[in-house]
Amino acid sequence: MSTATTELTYTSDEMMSIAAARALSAGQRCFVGIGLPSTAANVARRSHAPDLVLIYESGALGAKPDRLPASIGDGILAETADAVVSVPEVFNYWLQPGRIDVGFLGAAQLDKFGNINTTVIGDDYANPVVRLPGAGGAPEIAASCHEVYVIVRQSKRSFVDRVDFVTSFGHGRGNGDRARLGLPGAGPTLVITDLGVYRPDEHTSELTLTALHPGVTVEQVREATGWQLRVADELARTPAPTSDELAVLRALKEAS
Amino acid sequence: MSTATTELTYTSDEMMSIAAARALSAGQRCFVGIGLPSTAANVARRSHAPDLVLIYESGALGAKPDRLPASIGDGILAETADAVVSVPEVFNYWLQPGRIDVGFLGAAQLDKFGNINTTVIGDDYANPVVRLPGAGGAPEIAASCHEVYVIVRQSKRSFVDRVDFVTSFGHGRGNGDRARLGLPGAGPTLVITDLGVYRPDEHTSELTLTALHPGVTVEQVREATGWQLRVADELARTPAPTSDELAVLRALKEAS
Amino acid sequence: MAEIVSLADAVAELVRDGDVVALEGFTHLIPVAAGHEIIRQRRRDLTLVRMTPDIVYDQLIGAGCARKLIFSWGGNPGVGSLHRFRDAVQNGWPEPLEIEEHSHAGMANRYVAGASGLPFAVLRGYTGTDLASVTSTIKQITCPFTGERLAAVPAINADVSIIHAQRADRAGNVQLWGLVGVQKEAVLAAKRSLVTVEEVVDELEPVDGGIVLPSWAVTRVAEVPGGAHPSYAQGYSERDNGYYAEWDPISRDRAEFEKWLERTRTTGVPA
Amino acid sequence: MAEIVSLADAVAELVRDGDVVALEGFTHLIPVAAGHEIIRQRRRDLTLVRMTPDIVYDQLIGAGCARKLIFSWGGNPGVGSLHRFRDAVQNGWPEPLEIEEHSHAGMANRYVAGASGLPFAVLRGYTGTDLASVTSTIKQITCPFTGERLAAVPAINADVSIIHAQRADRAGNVQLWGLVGVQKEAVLAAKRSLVTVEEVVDELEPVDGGIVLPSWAVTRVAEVPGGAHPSYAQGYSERDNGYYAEWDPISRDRAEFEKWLERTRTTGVPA
Repeated sequence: MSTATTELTYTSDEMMSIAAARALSAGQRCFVGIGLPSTAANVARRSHAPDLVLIYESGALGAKPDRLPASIGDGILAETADAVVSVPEVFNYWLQPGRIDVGFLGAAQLDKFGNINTTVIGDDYANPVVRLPGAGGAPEIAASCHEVYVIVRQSKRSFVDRVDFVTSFGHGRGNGDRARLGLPGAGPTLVITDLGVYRPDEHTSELTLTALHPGVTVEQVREATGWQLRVADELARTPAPTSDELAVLRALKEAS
Repeated sequence: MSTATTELTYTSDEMMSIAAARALSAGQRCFVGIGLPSTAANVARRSHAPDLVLIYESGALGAKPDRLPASIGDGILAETADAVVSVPEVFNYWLQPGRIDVGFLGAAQLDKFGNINTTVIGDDYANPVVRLPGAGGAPEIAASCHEVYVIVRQSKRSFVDRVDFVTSFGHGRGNGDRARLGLPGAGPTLVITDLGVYRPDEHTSELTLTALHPGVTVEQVREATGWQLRVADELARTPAPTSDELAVLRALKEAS
Repeated sequence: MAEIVSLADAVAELVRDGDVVALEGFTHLIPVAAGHEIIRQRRRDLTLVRMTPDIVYDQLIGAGCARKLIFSWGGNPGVGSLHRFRDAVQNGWPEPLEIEEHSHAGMANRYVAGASGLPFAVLRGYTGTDLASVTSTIKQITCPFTGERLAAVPAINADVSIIHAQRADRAGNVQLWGLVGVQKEAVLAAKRSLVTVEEVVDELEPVDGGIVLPSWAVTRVAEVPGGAHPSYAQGYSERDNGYYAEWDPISRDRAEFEKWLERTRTTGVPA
Repeated sequence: MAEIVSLADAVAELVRDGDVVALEGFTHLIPVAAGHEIIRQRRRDLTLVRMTPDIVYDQLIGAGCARKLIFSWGGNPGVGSLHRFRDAVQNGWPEPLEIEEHSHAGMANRYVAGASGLPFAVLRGYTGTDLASVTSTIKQITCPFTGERLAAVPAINADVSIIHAQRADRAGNVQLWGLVGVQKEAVLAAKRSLVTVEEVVDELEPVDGGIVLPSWAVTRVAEVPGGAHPSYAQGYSERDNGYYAEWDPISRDRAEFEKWLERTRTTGVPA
């Protein structure tokens, strides 16, 4: 799908990546998965947040790749990092104690309370309809980072009322579930899709549409959401990608 | 004290170090403390056991110093080691799982069951007669190495019936105490002093004199022992240091 | 001391039917050639352990070498799913695959416990997730000082761990650098170990960020240049991204896969 | 991000009366100059933590800065005893010193737990020794999988940890090499941290066996050439063995020590 503005043509994936990049602030420490999160984080680092600290679970602290890494173990991560540590160390010394500001996660299913499923589709774990890759670093990223940003392509299949399997805990069933479990971080505070932006309601923790990307309607969003979606009173409109942002994103992709 | 043989003059400390060096075999992995153990291990490595693997608790695995290190943190250990690791790693990954053949320890007090005290002299821990340095790595070296060799200058003060404080567990009160506690290593299998050599009795684990150094009498040994000493039926005589052994030992000391 | 032998001899000697086998390498330095040799030698009933089972585990599973998989993330990095893995889990083809599933933090700590000679490790993990309800090797433990409840996971002590490294010297000391993942822990945790290396050299010159596994901590070393292909070996070879993409259609189709398997078994040269 | 300040400012800001303070450096890279600055600023009631309290802790104790010592080995390496430490323990001079005594393995794991954000660590330790009977921070814990009993020790999370390193860059990233001891863990475990360095450089060139502490994991950096004297800084300075020997007669005699203390306090230059 591509959307035309007055001047620029860009895809909804590009809008999503750029919206996610904008959410990152200068100086933040960001724990990044490969794929959409890595793309967004690297766009941010190469535009408005040059001192963003990228941490990859493969052990690269402060990686500064000049192209998108092909995998979590891409050599460019080690070569450009401030420090390279073992995998046990990255989880135990750096993630677990709460040293990371933002955990950037993807999802196969995301539910209305920000819980993430990357394990199985279907109700029976032993006989899944679809076997997904599994947890990776996500459960502890979701638990320990100060905040979690989720980036996911939105559809009724991915945006569900309740995930089939809680791989990574978001807000549980809402209303203080995280605090009850003693989880240190704030959990998913921001969800960015190819259609819009969502934040948990401050009282119920239910994900609420807070911004629409250019050209997207609330109707379209509702059709791509598997629950009765709440919409913020003041619904914002995401500014379209600037030519600078698109240039950075496309240069990164081309270099890869 | 110095002892004359037909040709060579050497001190009882030199005899002790050389006797201890001889106890180490080629290819063994040896966890070495600074002082007498380090001297003995380095003499062994530079004479009959060139592939002896020296491990220092400061994190040097396979150190090959060409002089005696001045401290456990001497730079020559890191510079000549096969691998340098952190202090937590040396204890957790290398010592604790039982990868080390011989733990070489000193002692302020050693008792008739090979228990070691390096903590306090006197019965009241809170108000000690003499405050000693403390445990260091010894308790876990004594627990986890396959065998423990103790090297100590012998006197009624150091060779006692029962240590004032068990810093490092030897054979407890004997008779299977180690097995009862689930300790993996065999504990002290050899004690070398400036007077002779001791081994635990195979039934009672009580230290028994098995060899006298040149010129030393059983009488002298009894006078320097704080318990009713048992003497092996076949009491050996330690061969005097050879000129080669003395040359290696003195070259190491001079280089330091 | 690690003896230097051929890959075929090392696998024949160290990997036995029914063993718990860990091939580690976190996207970098994956011991793929050793995995193919296990396929060629037709090992069976293996419990395969790996944080990130990817193509080589897809191949081992498809070839029927495994009865169980212990893992934390299984996928074709940058491409998508592992279809042989999926087929085994969803359809029991070529045979059923039992799975024991953790998070990366849990798996990493299981290796740390194994390397440390401890029966278990403690972490802040799994809280609120469904993993603890489907995985019996996730339990809780109480801090004896604060009363806080934490997760506990048992040590992994594989019968044999296999890794790929850049270099060894003739005495069998192993050197690796770059992203070193959990390889040291995997080797130290195992009863036996095999390290395939890009080359055997006279002397291990120090390398930035390099670590050395002393010869006496390794069982066997085999010189296998390119033994990590299609993953990469920093300083020696690049990642073959095309291979990962090309694996997808092979893996999706049982017949295509069986052709691959036949080729791999007969030629002795990994496709 | 670590701010680069003077040693006096860093100590004034970071070290407060009553704090738990860890100065680490396992015989190598001991932050002695920082210890002397604590003496000059007349801090009181500190709980001093260190695996191997040696001369600088003897000095801090003799100067009356400490009310408690948490440690595993206290001596003058290669020389003998710490007489100010002994005088405090045996005679309460200049004031009583409470002690909390562990083994190296226990202390190292307490820092590891602290750095890992865990309340405790598990180890095979202390079995059969009298340490567990005199130290309340040694407890037992049962493995939830095997039923085995092991030792547990609580995390150390100092108010401030101080280490000495070879270099920092202008952004405050810290680099150290050689025997790196438990310094990374001590810094990561602490609420605040100070790293004194031999020099501040434009760029941290990689060094064999070097580790880097990112600026964002450190509170303050101070450039203090020779700040580890009389211990050594690999690549910069040798160990001053004479100082260790000369300390013995000073430490043995209260009057001699007080002269040393007066000199240290007034000149601003460590004797």
